[in-house]
Amino acid sequence: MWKWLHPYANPEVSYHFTGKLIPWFTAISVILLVLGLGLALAFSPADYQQGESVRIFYLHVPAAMLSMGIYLGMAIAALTALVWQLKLAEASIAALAPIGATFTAIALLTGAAWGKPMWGTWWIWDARLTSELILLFLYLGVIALQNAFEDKSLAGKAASVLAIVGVVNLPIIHYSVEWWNTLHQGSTVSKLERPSMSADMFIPFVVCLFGFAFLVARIFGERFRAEIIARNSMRPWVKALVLAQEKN
Amino acid sequence: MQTSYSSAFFTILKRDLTIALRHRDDIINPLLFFIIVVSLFPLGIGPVSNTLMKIAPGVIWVAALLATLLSLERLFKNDHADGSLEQLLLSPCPTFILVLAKILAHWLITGLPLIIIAPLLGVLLNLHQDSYTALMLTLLLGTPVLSLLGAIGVALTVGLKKGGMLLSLLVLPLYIPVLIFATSAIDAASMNLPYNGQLAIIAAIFFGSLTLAPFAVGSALKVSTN
Amino acid sequence: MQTSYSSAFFTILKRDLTIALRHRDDIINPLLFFIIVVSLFPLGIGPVSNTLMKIAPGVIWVAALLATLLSLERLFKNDHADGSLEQLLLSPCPTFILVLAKILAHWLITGLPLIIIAPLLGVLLNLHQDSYTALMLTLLLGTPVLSLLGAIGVALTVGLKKGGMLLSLLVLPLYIPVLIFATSAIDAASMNLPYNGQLAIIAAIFFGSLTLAPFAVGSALKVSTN
Amino acid sequence: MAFDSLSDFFNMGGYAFYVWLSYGFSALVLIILAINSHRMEKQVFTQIKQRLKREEKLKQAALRRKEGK
Amino acid sequence: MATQHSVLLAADKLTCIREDRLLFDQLSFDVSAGDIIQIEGANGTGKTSLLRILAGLSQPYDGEVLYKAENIHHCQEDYNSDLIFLGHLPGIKGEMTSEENLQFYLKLHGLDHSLAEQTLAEVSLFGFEDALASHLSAGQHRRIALARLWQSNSKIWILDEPFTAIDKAGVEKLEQLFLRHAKNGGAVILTTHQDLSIHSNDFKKIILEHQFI
Amino acid sequence: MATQHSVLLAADKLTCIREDRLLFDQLSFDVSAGDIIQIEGANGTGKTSLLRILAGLSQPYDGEVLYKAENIHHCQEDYNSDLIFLGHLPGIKGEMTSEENLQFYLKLHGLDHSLAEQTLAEVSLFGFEDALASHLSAGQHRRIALARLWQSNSKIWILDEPFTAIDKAGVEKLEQLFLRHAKNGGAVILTTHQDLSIHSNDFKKIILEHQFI
Ligand code: HEM
Ligand SMILES: Nc1ncnc2c1ncn2[C@@H]1O[C@H](COP(=O)(O)OP(=O)(O)OP(=O)(O)O)[C@@H](O)[C@H]1O
Ligand SMILES: Nc1ncnc2c1ncn2[C@@H]1O[C@H](COP(=O)(O)OP(=O)(O)OP(=O)(O)O)[C@@H](O)[C@H]1O
Ligand SMILES: [Mg+2]
Ligand SMILES: [Mg+2]
Repeated sequence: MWKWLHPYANPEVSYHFTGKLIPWFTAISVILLVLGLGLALAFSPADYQQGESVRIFYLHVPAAMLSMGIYLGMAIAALTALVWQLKLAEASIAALAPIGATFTAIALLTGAAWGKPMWGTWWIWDARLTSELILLFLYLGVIALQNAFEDKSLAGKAASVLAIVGVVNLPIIHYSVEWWNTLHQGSTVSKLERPSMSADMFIPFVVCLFGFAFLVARIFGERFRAEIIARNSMRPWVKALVLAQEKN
Repeated sequence: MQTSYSSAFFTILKRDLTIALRHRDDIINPLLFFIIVVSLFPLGIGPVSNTLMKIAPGVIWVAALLATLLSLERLFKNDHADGSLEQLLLSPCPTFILVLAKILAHWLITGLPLIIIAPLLGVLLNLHQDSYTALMLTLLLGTPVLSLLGAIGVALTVGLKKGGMLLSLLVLPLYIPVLIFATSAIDAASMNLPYNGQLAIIAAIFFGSLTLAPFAVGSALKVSTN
Repeated sequence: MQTSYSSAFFTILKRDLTIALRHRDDIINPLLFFIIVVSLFPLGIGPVSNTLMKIAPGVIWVAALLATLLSLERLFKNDHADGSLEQLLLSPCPTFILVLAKILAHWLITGLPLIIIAPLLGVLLNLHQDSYTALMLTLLLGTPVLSLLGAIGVALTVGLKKGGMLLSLLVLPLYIPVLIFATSAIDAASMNLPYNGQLAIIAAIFFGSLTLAPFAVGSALKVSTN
Repeated sequence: MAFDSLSDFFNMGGYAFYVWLSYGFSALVLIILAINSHRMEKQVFTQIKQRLKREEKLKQAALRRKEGK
Repeated sequence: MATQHSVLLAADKLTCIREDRLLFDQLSFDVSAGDIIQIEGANGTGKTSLLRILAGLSQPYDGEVLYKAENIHHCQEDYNSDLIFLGHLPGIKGEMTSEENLQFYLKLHGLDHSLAEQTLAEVSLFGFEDALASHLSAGQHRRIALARLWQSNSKIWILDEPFTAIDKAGVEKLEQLFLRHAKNGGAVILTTHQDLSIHSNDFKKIILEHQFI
Repeated sequence: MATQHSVLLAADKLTCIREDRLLFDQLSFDVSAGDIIQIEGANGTGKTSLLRILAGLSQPYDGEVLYKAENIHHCQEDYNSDLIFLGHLPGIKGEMTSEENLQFYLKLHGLDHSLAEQTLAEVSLFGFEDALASHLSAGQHRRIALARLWQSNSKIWILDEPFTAIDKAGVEKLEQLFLRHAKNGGAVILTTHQDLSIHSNDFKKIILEHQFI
């Protein structure tokens, strides 16, 4: 497996490879998001209990799931960075953290905006809401730590340690609705059995989820490329790139 | 080799305790800070004993958390500034043993006195009569966790010229679960409900961090002295 | 001579602001700390919004106090450690001018952002609707006092190799009057009572410390570098 | 189509504020993030350019120093 | 003996006691314009303590320091504007660039800070103007502090081991600067454990020894 | 060239980049038993960086350091027990006495700590055993750290400017110690800006220079 992975662990190859993928990700995410959000806003039915406010669902749940998924990805990258000393993994942590923080913020705000009409309050200190807030703090911690180090490689290693330590928060977020009785709704979409939800809500949801996922991939691609460049600025191929760009 | 490891462990433990005991302030100050923070609340909130009783477990635990936080810097900062940390990392003994010794010393200096003084503050804040045992048990299991997790934060930030702020940002989110379970245990006790569940979770967190934190601290220190 | 004094003042102000702004963290971190501490309380106390409303002024002010306290070290500690403090004392300009510039910089970096973010935390804690003006006014007059009095504490402890603990012990008692009058003003506002009296007292404390603290700090620094 | 008219659509069954707040905020932060990410690479490039210039300056200085000696 | 007028600084019966140990007792000497004075002595004989007393940073146990025949603590502003003291710690902020650091000190002393870049070149920091001081090596770090000497119009320089971590070329340049300063009517008081390479007629020594009573 | 067996430490194509500046590139050299090696170079050429890489405290950008033909990060415990590294910072606790400080390091390395008092006398700290380290002068402070060298059974000594703040008598004593250590099969790698007074046959130099690409 190492042999197969090796060429992709080369910064120059990854830089160009990612560059080739970006337009595809952009196209797919635009198509899916236009379709999904269109369906969500205009065509999906209103909920019999929640009325039209249910349209926040199509933002809230994908954002919440991605906020956790991105953290998981970051933690895995962190593990590879520490165990195999893979410099590219360090770069991907730096690229992922701000994206994850953004989606966490979206999940929090859309949740709050949904909570006001449904529960009558913007915010309560229950387990799921609080643990999601902790997730935001963890992201901010990773970003702050990353910025605090001058040396990019050291920054990456330090951030890795923190990212791995923080991963215990993920099961707490996910199972909080089962472990504590809270105001927050239990699992509906993420159950493995047939989703307990009608198809005309489920389909727009899935389309939105994938749309946002590809958007994440695209933004990640751009940030990842910039991080690679910043970490390899001594390499001749980067200098060549810089000079080539200067001519244009 | 085994004996030399344990001798290294005790050498470091003894050194850290000596340094702390030499100025007795190092032990008294976190305590006084704890007491002052707790007594700020009746001042800020007003002495209505009913409100106080409700917030007592929360205030005591938040104060314990902040007191630990402020004392964390001592764990590695001075050692880093005078070069001892480098020397410790270059000692023939595995880093996690040294780290464990330092964390134990830190807990003995800051955590233990907190536990001893806590009932007194409970009285100050009108803590519910049935909650004292729960308060003591949660502190006994919880304060070592604060030292262990805190050590990771200090180890990560020790090389940086930032104040304690970044440290708080990194460490406080990790402390929140302990805070939640501890206060909920104390609340349950005040209502005469069982609180074994919460205690078990805190114990699990304790053993988890006891086994993992020393390694995390070790690798963080290597990054910080680079 | 007059112009060179003011130029020295602004030189130092600019230097301190530059250092803080260079890592934006120095400004963001106290803020985050403030937010985190405030959000620890609902976690520890439980989300009953009525209790929260009662303790909101106290919690916000205690958090502001602690955030200032933690940021105080930056005021002189680093300057002492790298020898700049000696150089400042040896500059041809009277010490109290330099000290005043450093304190102003400290307030701009830590106090001002606190004031700006406070209303948001008020919302999180269900602060009573009529209390917001009082909260802002007390913070506006009170936070400079925290910086001024805090500076005396740091100046006294800067030469000692202690953590922030001794500092808290010296400084917190000095902060208590501000805390009491500020929270009582906010409480009064929430009951639609006048709170001019409390504000006037805080203002008096402010002017008192503005005129006296720089000299106290100056002589404390001379002792500390001896 | 779940709505009868455009104004119904904007009204969102009385939940307009909450729904449009959510969508508006999300769009805003995502656009900021996207722009920021897009600019990042350019920023890194300019930094590297600046550094190369400084190195050039250093090299010249060293040459001059050698000639001076 | 120099004429009364050219005596810049006078130590008058200074006694220093640290940790119940007598370091020096009733030490008196004059520093005149044009003097270079090396304080010599083994480790722990009180060189740093003496320099800090001369600079007004520490109080002697007994005796006083006179600047133009006035106690330095009574004319502190005048004295400070005629003094540069560089101690064991260089007083350089790691968060600022070399140039900003130097400019800060020049401004604080009311000097022309536009010359900072040029002055840094004097101490071989050309090209490092924009580097954060914390990214410099031990010697480069100290050079920023020393750069002030090139721009100063203060007469009295008190330097505690100025050659620490400085390479040979740097040491030589500094010694030339001291000679020039002395010739222009300044005075230099320094400690160092290395031998000065300037001619022994050009400087005086004050020797401190361990005291046993 | 020494025989394969006596090579204690080998630098293999070390490259160091700090702040995007290349300090040294593909640097290789061997350190054999009996060597005294002085790393020489102007301020900021990377001496400290090199020593820290050799000691395993920093990671090189490229290349590796081999101890008895094995990467030092793979045999860290063995390597550490055969190494003494003294950096710019002495690692001495101001809150403990000289004797306690020395004893601590001896114990940590599994050595006989009852000899501490006697060893302090070697570095002219006789009578200061019970003085808190923070009450000592700059040079005395560093001497406590250096005292470890007299008791060590480690072969490899890596010393970054060991003579800083040390008076002349002290420097001479240290140089004699280095010679003795080398004769007994040890190796010393050091940096200093002062000239060594030992015979030039007895030590090698590695010269670092500013690199421009
Ligand atoms: C600030 C407030 C809120 C926060 C921080 C929040 C957070 C979260 C998080 C983190 C998830 C993902 C859980 C997982 O995948 O394991 C989630 C899912 C969900 N949330 Fe919220 N939420 C909030 C408010 C609300 C409100 C008010 C509602 C509806 C009334 C709601 C309905 C849902 C639903 C239906 C799911 C999908 C559950 C599933 O099937 O897994 N949330 N929320
Ligand atoms: N912490 C750091 N971060 C970034 N760059 C650094 C750092 N420390 C040193 N450097 C850079 O590395 C170069 C070499 O530094 P190093 O400390 O190794 O030099 P040195 O040869 O020991 O010099 P000196 O004789 O002054 O001690 C310096 O020019 C500096 O620019
Ligand atoms: N902070 C202190 N507190 C108490 N005693 C001190 C302190 N600093 C120094 N001393 C004592 O004063 C004596 C002289 O110290 P000083 O620093 O003046 O020596 P020095 O001549 O500068 O030595 P070095 O060459 O090592 O720098 C020392 O022997 C020490 O015992
Ligand atoms: Mg000295
Ligand atoms: Mg060096």
